[in-house]
Amino acid sequence: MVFQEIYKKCQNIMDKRTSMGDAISRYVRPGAHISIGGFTLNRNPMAAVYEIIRRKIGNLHVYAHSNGQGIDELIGAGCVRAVEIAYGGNGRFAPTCIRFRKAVESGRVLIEDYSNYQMALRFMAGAMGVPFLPTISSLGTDIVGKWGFSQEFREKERRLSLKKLTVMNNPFQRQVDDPRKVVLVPAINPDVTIIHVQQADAKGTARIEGLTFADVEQARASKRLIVTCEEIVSETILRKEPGKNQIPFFCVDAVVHQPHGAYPTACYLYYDYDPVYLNHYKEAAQEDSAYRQYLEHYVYGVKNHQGLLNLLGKDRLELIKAINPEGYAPGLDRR
Amino acid sequence: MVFQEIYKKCQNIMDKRTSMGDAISRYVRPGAHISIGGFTLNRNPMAAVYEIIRRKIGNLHVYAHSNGQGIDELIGAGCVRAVEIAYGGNGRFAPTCIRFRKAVESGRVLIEDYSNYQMALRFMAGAMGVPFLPTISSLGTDIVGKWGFSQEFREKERRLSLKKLTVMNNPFQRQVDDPRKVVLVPAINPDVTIIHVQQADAKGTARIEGLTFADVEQARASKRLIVTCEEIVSETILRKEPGKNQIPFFCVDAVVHQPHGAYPTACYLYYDYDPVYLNHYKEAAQEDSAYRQYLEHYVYGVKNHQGLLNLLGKDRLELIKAINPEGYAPGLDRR
Amino acid sequence: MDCSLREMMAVAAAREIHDHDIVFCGTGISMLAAMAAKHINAPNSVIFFETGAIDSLLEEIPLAVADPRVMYGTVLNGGLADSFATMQNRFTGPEVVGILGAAQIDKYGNLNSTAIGDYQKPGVRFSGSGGACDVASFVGRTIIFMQQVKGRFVSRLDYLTSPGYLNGEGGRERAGLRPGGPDVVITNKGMFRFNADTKEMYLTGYYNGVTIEEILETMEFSVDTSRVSEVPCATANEVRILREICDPQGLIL
Amino acid sequence: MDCSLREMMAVAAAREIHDHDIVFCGTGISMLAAMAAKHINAPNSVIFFETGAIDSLLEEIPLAVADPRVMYGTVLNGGLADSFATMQNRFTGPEVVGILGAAQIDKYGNLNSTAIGDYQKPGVRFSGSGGACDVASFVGRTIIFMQQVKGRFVSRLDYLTSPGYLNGEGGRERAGLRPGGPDVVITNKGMFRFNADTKEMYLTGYYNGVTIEEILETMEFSVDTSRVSEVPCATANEVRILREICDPQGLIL
Repeated sequence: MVFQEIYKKCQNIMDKRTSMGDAISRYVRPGAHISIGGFTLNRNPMAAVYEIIRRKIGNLHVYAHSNGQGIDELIGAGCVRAVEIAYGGNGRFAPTCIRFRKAVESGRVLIEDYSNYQMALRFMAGAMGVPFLPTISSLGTDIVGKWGFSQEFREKERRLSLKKLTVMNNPFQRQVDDPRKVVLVPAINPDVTIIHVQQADAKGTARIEGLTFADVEQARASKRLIVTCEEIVSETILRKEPGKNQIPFFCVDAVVHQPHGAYPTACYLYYDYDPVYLNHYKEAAQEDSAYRQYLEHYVYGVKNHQGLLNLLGKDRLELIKAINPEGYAPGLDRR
Repeated sequence: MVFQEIYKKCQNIMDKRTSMGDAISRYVRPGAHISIGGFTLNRNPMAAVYEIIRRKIGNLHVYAHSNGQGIDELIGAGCVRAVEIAYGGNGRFAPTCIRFRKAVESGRVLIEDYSNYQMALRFMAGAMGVPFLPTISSLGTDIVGKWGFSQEFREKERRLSLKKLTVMNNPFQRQVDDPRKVVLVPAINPDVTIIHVQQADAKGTARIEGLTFADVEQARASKRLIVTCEEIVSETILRKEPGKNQIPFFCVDAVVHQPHGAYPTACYLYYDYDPVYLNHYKEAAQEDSAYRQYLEHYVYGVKNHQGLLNLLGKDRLELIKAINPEGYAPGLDRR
Repeated sequence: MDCSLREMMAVAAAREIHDHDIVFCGTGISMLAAMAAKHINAPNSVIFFETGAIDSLLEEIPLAVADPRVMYGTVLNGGLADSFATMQNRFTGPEVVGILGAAQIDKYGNLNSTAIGDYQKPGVRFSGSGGACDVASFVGRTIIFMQQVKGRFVSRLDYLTSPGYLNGEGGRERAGLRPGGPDVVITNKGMFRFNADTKEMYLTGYYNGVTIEEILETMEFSVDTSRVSEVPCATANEVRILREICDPQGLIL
Repeated sequence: MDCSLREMMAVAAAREIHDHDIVFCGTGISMLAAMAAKHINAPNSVIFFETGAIDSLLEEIPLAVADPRVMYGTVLNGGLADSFATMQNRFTGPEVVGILGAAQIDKYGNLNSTAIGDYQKPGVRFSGSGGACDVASFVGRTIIFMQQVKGRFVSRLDYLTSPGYLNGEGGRERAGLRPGGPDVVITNKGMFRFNADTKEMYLTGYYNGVTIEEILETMEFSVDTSRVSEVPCATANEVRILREICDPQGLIL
């Protein structure tokens, strides 16, 4: 019991709770290299994304696997200069994300393509502190053969490797069925990663319920880490089931208590994605002036994420409330 | 609910429960390349280890990180021809495992040294299906410079790579503080891995409580997998908290229900290690004839693991019974 | 039994899934096919998602592979790294069947889901690989969904996102990939397979009411039609399973 | 305060741990030092183990890094791969201080915990690296425990298991390692540090009652003694913490 005394004493010193505005303005600088957690329509740190948009932080270099909604909104609002990405889609709501597509087709955003596993490996390499990880994925494809960023851009951007990837022979090949070659994909170490989780304590230890996607690798690869969460819970609660926690406090720089922080994407056990919002977004995204209106009304037009939630009203949130044990809203009208 | 019906129907077809004897005789053949789970005095699959010894399965090639008790007993009983290992110790009970030490000093066992992380990476590479993984660990040391296995042995053993490891330049180096070089360590794909877990269902889905060590990587790297467990639980229970499971059923070949299957090592939440047994082992191990007596009495002298437990008596097991939430036996006399 | 061509596609794909297969599936019709297979012919097949969910209960059809509906009642909830490692793994990978879709396909079953036109300045940009390139690189065999319309079956892909047989016989091996490769291509009009030796696509089936000619005229390359026959119609039971059990809300169908 | 030399070692090491350090520790006295530091001078330090346990409650002293006592009340229970990745990580690694022991050390702080004699046919075989080589390769600084007896401070290691400064100034960088390296060597008689430029070991302290000569006569190489002074004795509070709080059963002391 004596050690528990110490742990209690330490809690106040290491309190990292802060407001969304402070966290974003402090760690997400114009031109920063960033990554966000979540996957397509799930657990994107949307409150943080909207705050970045409201603050008009631009020239971002974004590392993404299949982040879907969050990436499309950042691109749509003009915050992104370059993106390294595996998938610019959002499930049934957008086989190809619309603002992403427009930005790439018009050349407004530079793009470098990888596969989902390659992006996961690149974050994992960053988290592990190694310069690359190997895979046999993409041998013989244009992911290896065609590079998106110009050599000039890579040379100017000091934090990028000069090569998109490289292919090497397997130095250990012995058996016929051993891989003959592997693709090495370079590590990513973003300036800042933002993830949204179900629970965190004031010091930053974080618990993700359900699938973790690549959040853990993204978090650990990053120089700075902002954790936004549905609930702040006591350290004691998290220490009771340590097997359910993924991020230790010493990796975390800021903790933001942000209920519905993933809205309009889902947060397992808390709320479902909002089909009404996503369908409205999809329609607005088709056309520049409608999209400007969308931004004015839902993002610039509110002071913060609570402002957006107020705008929508309680009934909208009630509809997507998760039921347990399912963790989503059964029977929700998702057309 | 309709899908739950199907899952129920499938359960009988995929029942992989079997006896320890059948599992070991079927999958652990003389000369096999094997690995066991656990770490030093914790969650070694000791019932399986003793069964291998009783069946006098020899010439094993063992891949180990810091498996401690299990490896020392396999070596002591003469089952092991070669070992690739990071650490032949067992905490305070044996800074260097005694039978391991004797076997290496006398040349009875061939040895190749790696670090703990390198062994973990080698299993991880095997699990990931890549021929190697990189690390900056061991650059400039004799782990890179001195090789244990002769080139002749490597050439004869078709399943080994011809190189212990290899050093390469970082093809992505850009910044001054990027690693200049990395060590590539070759993947391991054992013929069979044996792990002991707290809970599994009849199809093989397994749940490890507490630290997983490298069990998950070892399990997934292996061609065959034997899971021994304290308890067989229903699939429904495991599906209620999927985040707590580590091994999916399709990776598992045999499930053995074996209470106290890690004894005399610990099994978190179930029982502590037995200091009396480990101290007795330590003394017996010092001297060949005492060690033969130990083997005769505790291993060959009993029919199976339950036989060993009967020999010890219920009081011994009562002393090491874990109390929750601690998960071990508080106040246990461990001198 | 009367059914839409889209339903017929799902049924045709479901029939290609064997019992005990581990089925990688994406969003939409591939998910529907995998769900249907569990009820029709492969009750012991395992549905798993690149997001890390294994053997989800799927009480409602997910609208994305990250839909919270894939997380409920699984045997394991991992992450991207786990799920792709399972496919790249030399023991489990060959047991996986991947279901993929794309914007373009060539005669060796290579897929483009990245861009039409110049990659640097694309006329049309698509989502990109996602996990498709990984799956196509790793697994034992793939089932490919395509729309049978002009511009899809092309003589040369604008971008090779996911490997089929690359440049034909021995192509995968030369590139360093595992054997694997596409097993069947299922469209809204018929089905194609690949010659065992040349790895070239051939027409194996057309749906009831479809002519071989209307299939061929959508394609830029020629295919052997000597082994073609009509695909058996969806049975009443198959259609019932699709409509009543898998997608009662009609979200995908 | 009267205390054993072993207790003095633990106290000397505890004093080297800074608040907010992440402390990697092994079995035995290194664990004791890390526990003591949390009570003496570094309440916000984090004790973590290669087995994957982070910030364990440690209500009883573990007898191995895999002891179930390290699992209770942690903030996170991972595995080997996680814990070493945390140390190799370029952001967290430099914040880690590793506590290591060995059978032999040379003047540049390189360690041997593998074998005495010919590696292929060793006179004495030890446990091998375990995680020691990894820690020594990765972390910001290490604290090394050694026994001050003959045969331990050698001019040439029989086997270099864990890197110190390798062959001196710039040695780590030439080999491709991070800066890092040994900060202090703590023995049962005194303490050593390393010259900022040459990276050679020098004697910095001796315990009360120990002479410089009896330290030097155990060593095969010479060290600078111009900066040496007596190490302040363990205080009553430090000894109380060791005996009453950290190891009341006397399992390590």
